[in-house]
Amino acid sequence: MEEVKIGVYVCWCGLNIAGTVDSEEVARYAGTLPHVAVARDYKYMCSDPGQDLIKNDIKRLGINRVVVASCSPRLHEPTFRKACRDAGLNPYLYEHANIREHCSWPHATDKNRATEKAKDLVRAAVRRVYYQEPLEIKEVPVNPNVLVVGGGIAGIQAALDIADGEKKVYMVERDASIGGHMIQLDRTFPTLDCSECILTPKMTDTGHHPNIELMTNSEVEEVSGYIGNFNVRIRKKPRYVDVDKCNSCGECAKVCPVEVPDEFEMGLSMRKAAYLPLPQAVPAAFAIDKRGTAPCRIACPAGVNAQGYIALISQGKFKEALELVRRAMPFAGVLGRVCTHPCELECERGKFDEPVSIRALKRFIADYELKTEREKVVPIETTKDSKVAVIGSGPAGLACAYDLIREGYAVTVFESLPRAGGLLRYGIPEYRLPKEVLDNDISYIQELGVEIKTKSPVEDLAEVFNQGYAAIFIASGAQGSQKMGIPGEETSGVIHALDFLRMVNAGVDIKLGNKVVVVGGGNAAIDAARASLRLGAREVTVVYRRSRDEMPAISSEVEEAEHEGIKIHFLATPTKILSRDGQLSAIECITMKLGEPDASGRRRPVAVKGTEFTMNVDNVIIAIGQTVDKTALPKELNYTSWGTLEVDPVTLQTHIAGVFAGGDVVSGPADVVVAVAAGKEAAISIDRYLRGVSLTEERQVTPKRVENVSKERAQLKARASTPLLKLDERKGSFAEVELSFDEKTAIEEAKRCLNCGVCSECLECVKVCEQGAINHEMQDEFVEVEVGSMILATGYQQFDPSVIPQYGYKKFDNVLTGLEFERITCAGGPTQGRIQLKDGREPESVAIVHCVGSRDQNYHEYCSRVCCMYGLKYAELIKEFTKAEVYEFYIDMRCFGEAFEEFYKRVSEMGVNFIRGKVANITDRVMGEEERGKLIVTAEDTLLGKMIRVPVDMVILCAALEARSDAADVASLFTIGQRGDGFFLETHPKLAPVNTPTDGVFIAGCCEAPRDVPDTVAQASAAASKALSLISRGKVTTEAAVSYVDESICHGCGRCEEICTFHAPSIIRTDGRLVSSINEALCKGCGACAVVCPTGAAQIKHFNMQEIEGLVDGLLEVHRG
Amino acid sequence: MSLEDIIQETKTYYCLECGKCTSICPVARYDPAFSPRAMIENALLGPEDDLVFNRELFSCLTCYTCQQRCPSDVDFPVFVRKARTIAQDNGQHGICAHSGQLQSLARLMTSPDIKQRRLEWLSDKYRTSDDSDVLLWVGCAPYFEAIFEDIEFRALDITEASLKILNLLGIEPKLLPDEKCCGHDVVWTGDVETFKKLAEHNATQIKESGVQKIIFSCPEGYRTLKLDYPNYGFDVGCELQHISEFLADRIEKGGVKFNEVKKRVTYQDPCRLGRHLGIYDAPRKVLKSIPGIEFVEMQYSGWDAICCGTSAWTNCDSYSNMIRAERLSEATATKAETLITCCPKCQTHFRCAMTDKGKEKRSMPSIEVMDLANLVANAIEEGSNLSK
Amino acid sequence: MAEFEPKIIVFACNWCTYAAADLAGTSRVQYPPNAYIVRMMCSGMINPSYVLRAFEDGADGVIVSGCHYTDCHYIDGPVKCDAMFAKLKRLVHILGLEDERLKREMISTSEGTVFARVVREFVSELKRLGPSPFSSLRNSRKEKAVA
Amino acid sequence: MKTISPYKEATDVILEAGGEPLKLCYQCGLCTAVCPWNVVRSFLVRRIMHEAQLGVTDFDSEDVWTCATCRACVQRCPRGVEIIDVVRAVRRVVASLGIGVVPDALRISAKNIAGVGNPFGEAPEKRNDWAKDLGVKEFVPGTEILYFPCCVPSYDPDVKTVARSVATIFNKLGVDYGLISTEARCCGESIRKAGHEDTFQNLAHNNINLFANNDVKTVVVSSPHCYHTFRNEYPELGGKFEVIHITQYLASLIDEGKLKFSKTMNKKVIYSDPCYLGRHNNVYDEPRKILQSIPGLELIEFPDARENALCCGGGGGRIWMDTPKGERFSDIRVEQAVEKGADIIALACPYCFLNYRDSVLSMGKAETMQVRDIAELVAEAV
Repeated sequence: MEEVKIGVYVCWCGLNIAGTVDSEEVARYAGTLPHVAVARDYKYMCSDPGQDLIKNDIKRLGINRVVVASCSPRLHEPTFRKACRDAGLNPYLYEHANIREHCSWPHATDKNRATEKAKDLVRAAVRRVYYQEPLEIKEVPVNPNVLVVGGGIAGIQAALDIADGEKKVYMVERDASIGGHMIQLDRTFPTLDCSECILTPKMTDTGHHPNIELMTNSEVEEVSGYIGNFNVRIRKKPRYVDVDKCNSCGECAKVCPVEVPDEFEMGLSMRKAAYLPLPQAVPAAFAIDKRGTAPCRIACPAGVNAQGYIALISQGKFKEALELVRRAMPFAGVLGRVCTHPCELECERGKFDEPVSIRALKRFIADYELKTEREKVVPIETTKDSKVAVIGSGPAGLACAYDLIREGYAVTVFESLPRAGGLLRYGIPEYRLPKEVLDNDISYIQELGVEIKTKSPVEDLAEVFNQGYAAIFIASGAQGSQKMGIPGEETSGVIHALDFLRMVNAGVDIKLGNKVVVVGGGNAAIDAARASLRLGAREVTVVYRRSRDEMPAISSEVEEAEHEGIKIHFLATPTKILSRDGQLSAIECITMKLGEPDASGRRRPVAVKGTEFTMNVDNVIIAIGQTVDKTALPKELNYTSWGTLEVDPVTLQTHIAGVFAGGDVVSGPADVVVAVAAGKEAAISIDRYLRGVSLTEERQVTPKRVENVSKERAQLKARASTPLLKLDERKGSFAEVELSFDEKTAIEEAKRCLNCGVCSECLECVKVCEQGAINHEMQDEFVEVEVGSMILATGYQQFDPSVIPQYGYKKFDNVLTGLEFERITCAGGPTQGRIQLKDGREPESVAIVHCVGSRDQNYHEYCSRVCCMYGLKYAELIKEFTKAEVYEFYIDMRCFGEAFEEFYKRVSEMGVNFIRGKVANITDRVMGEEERGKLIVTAEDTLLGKMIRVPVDMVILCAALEARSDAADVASLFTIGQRGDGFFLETHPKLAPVNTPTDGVFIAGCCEAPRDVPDTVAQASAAASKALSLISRGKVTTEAAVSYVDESICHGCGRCEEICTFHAPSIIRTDGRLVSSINEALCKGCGACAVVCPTGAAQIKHFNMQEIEGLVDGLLEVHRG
Repeated sequence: MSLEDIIQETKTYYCLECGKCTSICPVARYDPAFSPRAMIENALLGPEDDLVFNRELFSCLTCYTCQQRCPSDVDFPVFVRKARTIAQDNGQHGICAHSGQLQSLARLMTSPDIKQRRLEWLSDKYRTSDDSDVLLWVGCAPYFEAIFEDIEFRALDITEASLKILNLLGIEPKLLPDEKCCGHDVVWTGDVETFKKLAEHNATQIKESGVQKIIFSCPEGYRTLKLDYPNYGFDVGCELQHISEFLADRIEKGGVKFNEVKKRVTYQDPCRLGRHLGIYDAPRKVLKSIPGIEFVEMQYSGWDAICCGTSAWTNCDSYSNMIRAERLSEATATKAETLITCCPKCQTHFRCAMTDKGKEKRSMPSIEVMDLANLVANAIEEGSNLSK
Repeated sequence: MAEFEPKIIVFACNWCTYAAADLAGTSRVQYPPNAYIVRMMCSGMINPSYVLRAFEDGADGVIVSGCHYTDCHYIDGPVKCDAMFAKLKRLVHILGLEDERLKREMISTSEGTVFARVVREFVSELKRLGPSPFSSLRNSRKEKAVA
Repeated sequence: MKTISPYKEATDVILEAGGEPLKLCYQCGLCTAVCPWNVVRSFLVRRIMHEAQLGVTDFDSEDVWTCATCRACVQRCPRGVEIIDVVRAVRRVVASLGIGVVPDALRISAKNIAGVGNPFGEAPEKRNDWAKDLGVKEFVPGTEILYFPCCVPSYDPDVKTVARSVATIFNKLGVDYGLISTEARCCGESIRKAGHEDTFQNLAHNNINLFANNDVKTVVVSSPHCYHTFRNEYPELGGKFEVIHITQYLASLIDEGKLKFSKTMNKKVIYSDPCYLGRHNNVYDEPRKILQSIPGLELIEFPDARENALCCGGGGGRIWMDTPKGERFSDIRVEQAVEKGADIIALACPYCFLNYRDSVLSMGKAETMQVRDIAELVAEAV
């Protein structure tokens, strides 16, 4: 290594240094230090002659290390480094001693010690420079594309500036339209020009600019890379409207049945789920607001879109509603009556007051059709050439047939009994499910083209295939009855529920005795009991072995049964059936108690010894369950241990290809809706099977359940209950007990729906959209873009004043936030610009409260900067358009901008009252007459030194601008910092206001701090020019003082990788050894890695251990070999 | 001292250039650039700088494997150690692991004016006595404790365990409040100046304390006081014993009772205890006398044992990590649950290696590492025979 | 004999504390010249060994200072510094150094006066404490000094 | 034209007490506006702060003694000014440097406290007489809990019931507790706020030593004022023991299921948050929890409750000074309670107890409106 020759240059800085520090003496001393070849002092080292001293010495004396002792390196280090470079010396062989800011100035009072300290500093610098090494300055190319995040005024301005500079811009906006907060504003202070008028043109430019690729409904997912070379992954959320096709005619919104608060109008008015984000929306296209699938719809086994048809009912569109039900399944009338409605259990409204009567509403639209005569259905012509056979015409079979025929298959249903419907017809008594209703649902299916062959049992599947059917669905139900296996079960007078109900429904005339005991707790038991009553039995008792909670029957049914006088004997089970001379006489039961829960989760009943008791009876009806009747089924099939058909749980295919089975025959006795679901599942399998595609692949599509449904606007309203047939009219008659809603009730009830998913997917909009622009199937889409720089303009959010309870926001109608008032004064707003109270009156007095959430350490310590001015603006407008008195409650008036003070003056001239004092309370607790009906604002008028109570009609809270709640996520996504208040941190508050620690990422607008429009625009342009200058430079030099790893010492422990915030180090394998390697482009040179490195392999260039320890030794005048 | 003197002192000139040293050297096995033989050749043929400015000078583990194999009994480790002194005088400090903190600590301790707070961990759980004639050497444990928390290593556990053992065996030892670093690491990195100061301080302290016997839980301290202090003319003038030797004796005498410990363990011979001082049997004897302990040897054990891969807080590069990896996989190969050692350093290095961070999947085997003292302290039964 | 003048090393991050010291200077706030500032890029860059080195070299007190948590130029340097400092503090405690001699500060760009105050107070505190227990080391080194 | 106060050192003391935050006051007047006094008469807190900032405090003004230290202002101050500390400092100056006048009523109580360790001038050795017939043991090292009733329940015949109720409950539940010997003195919280710092220091040290010597680990107190000073002020003086307010303790017993209620009282009860339990120490839920778990009791709330609760007027030494009729906060509260249709005003502070009791009496509401400490209600219901 060449001999080290250090040149030391001590500056006087006029008298700034020399006035205190004896620069000559320092220079002289420096000359005595080891390796110092030359030491000079000079009046102004930073002047050209000063710099020339250095250059010449480098050239002539071969100086190869330079120390300058002058002002702070933060000021002139770059200057002298450049000097070195100009003279051909590597700028990193330079050390700076700060003898002005750190010595002459703060120690002006002690010249001697100041001089001594200066010597120490110089000595240290000399020691350090000795160890310095030349560093190579690297350059990387810059990708000319720019990403702008946020479509508010800041983003728009920045994007346009760059795009006009002929550079490509990707703009990512989270909402459906750009415009941000500014487009919500009515007018902008102090000139009062309307912000729509000035912003809209910019928005349209942005939308149409050839160099701007606008991505609305989009969010940045992932950022990688470094300055000049970023890779950005963007998620485009579906708009469900094709922006290019939509001509914003608005038909979709007209027919849309769902109303939600309009965010753009600050919730002061409502909008539809299909909506135009704002009148001047860019892109000028409607959007559909989907927040996920409603829980009711997810809960429905048959996947009926409950929210959808309820929404339509609420609009009086009953036919359309029924259509929507039938998109899922054909049994509106049936399930509208007998469904166990799992949807209602999940209904979000239930968490607020009571669930919506979903089932009854479905029934209503079905009945409505019956009432109003449905016109004949046009049969579906078969488009597929394979035929399908369905065995059994119960809910499962018909549901399957229904789906298949709509797929274009020819379907034949084989039914062994004389009429179609299975259990629906033969299991459920008329008073619950009138035959006409069932017939209507079935005839609908038949009219579509499904052929139903009754009285045609199927013994042999091969036979069916031979008839040319390509696939078979077996849904023959569970016809057999479960035996109790107790003595006397065969006695005459004992009958099984299914047989009993079959006879009842077939109209067979049955004679029952007076006393009937029904055994069991399911729907069949209740049906049998209530039927017996109608057949004349006097005393009907249901015996159930568990308690009411475990009872499987529909609870409303149970209640009705009891209501009709049926007794239910819980926790008892028959032990034997007694008969006198062959005639059934009594039944002996034993009391049970509940033990441990069994497999089904229900607590298993156990008999209590010696608690037998007997009841005299004439008939016993046993309803303890149904079984699959194998004798009625084709031979070829396999069975489970439960005696049900064995099928693949997902595809429902039996062990025979092309033969599927579902419904009770597979599941054992279950709800109708479950059977329907099975039928639909089978239809999917059969279709896949016949098309020859995999039965399983991506079959389960689980819809995303909507999260946190807002109940803010819901009013308590009890659930409408269906009218019931009078008790005395029920005796001996099978007339239907539950009756239908009238139209008014139905609509009212439907209006209770919270529209959880917002868009209900009723698809009315699709019908009316002539452009065919709407597509409800749209999915998330991901795009990757490469950019060289990024501008964050993510804006702010308004502070929520309701966290200050004393101000009564959300409690009092007429306490408004600034943005709300903006909408009120806006001609296009909910009140067409008329300043009015909630009740429509014009306010007689208005209070404007400053610093709400600002300048208050309990909320935000900072000043929000715009409130004083917009407060004045409101006063202006109120004065201009109303006769109201206006009171401005302020702490300090801050009117610093151009024409601000003049505006203040103008408003004062209008006779606005200014009260200096922070408002304590806003209350409706009045004292005395003049306060009645007003809101009272209390504060101290600090100038009068008096407490005052000001009664007003309206209060406007100048709420703080605060960092967006997700600012932290954004910050970490782009690895930039945040201030304590959450706003993004700039590199330097004065000299680098739009830069961030991550080079190539710039910030503009209110995401950096609260500011008004002009400042925002200025800052946006600043950010744009930063990006442009980066682009026009075309390349960037990366930080040279970065960390490096001495591979020969490193053992790849990965501690550096773990601690680095910028992901610069990574562990790699080179010739079999694990070592860390630094991506210099990512490294910021913060040095954290070197601190945690156990081996000393990781070091920071220009800050390595030798240099620093040398410096320390030097400062303390310690010498080491 | 010049290189010439060193050559004389360590009989380097007897070197036959046979290369046994290099072939057996654990470092050389991985690091192609490292060769004891070559170094000696350099030293003999000069120039001096080739040796002194050779970074590899600080890669030697001074594990004594080579010396044992050397047909002409060249004391390479001592040769290296002295050569390092010359290097130091020439401003070559080698690569200090942990950014030289530990060397720094040693130097700081040489200040006569400090009042250490090295015994704050001592709780009334333990019995000590100032007029005891047995001294328990605490060593650098308190400092390691502070430095190595992030690798979950509590060096003081070992000290406390040793103290517990002594107590249970009826000894209330003395602990020196102003004991200082024994100087092992500085002397082996060639900083003799610092070493002398420390040695002098400790020697006087010990003399003044008037103890008859010092018990070590740290082989390095043991070695340093036993061999290096006298070499540099500091005599501590009393019996020195490693805790394992002490235990072995007591077990010999009988009466030490152990509870059963169901464990399959293997044992790492620390270089200092093993090759430096030839103590191989004592620890094994202790292990075997604990009921339930199933003792298995590693492939290389006793005088063949492989070093834990680094020493005296110098070079800890990837080769040194490979040595550790190799040793640990030997240990795991024995199917032992626990790797027993009786040197805090071995434990530090093994644990460090096993807590390596980073995304890349590492091939570092993992096994519980435990000091003999801890194992014994847990096993030894209250009220074991207290009779001498 | 002259009054004891403690020597102080301040490890200061470039962006906040160093700048604060500059500010103190430019606004001519006076403080005793006992403190020497070592400019680090980030308080997270300060290696414990530097501090130990300073004490070896006979510093009577050391201040480790950087940005407040929220305005770190490297986002989370102060947090890393805290971790290092906690460890270091334990170490020097065992060594027998008076806790007062090692300080952790957070001084931001705008807090020039704070910087001056901290130094002033530290100097008087150290005068009270007298020379560091390690100062003798320094002298021994100075003797060894080779110019 | 006001001249800067001649008492430089005095005003410095105040600035010092206010510390940095006082300098931060930007005169927004929120303190005045939230101050309960301004419901009944004008009291410009903001001005006192400003005077303190400028060192022009008017030591003769009666305003020096007005503040009831209810903390409503501190709680909402946008600049975090510790207003109470400033007021305390002003009073300290008057009391110690003898500038201005200390109100007579206060001077007497102060004398008593300094002399015999209680504001009533009662004999110290009578301190535990309230418990005579209850078989309460004296606290000895090892006893789990020290019950410290506060001077008022200890001496005031009408308020004794509060302490006695606690004893009854503890006896019923077999709590291991005791009373400290009669060397105990007033906790000193209020007299300190009234500016008598030295007195406070003496009391505190006396109690701290007494507790320490008896190896006291846990103290249960009836007064939020004792609670406050024990918890937040004694530690600095070396008093290290756990402090629990009786409502917290009872609430925890309810949680553990140890405290159960047999008796139902079908009454509407309204709870008044004591400033020193609520705003000063953020205890709001435990008292309510207790009341809600007493069968039959229906808990209703004042229009201003919890953080916004209206002070009874007894804090900061006000309890010893007389407040003219028409300016008594407790009167307003009683009115509100009546409007709300409450039968009982439930309290958790002896000072509140005194004030509310006087209010109902002077307002002739004693028949219709009960004033009860929560402990009393509990004792009655167990």
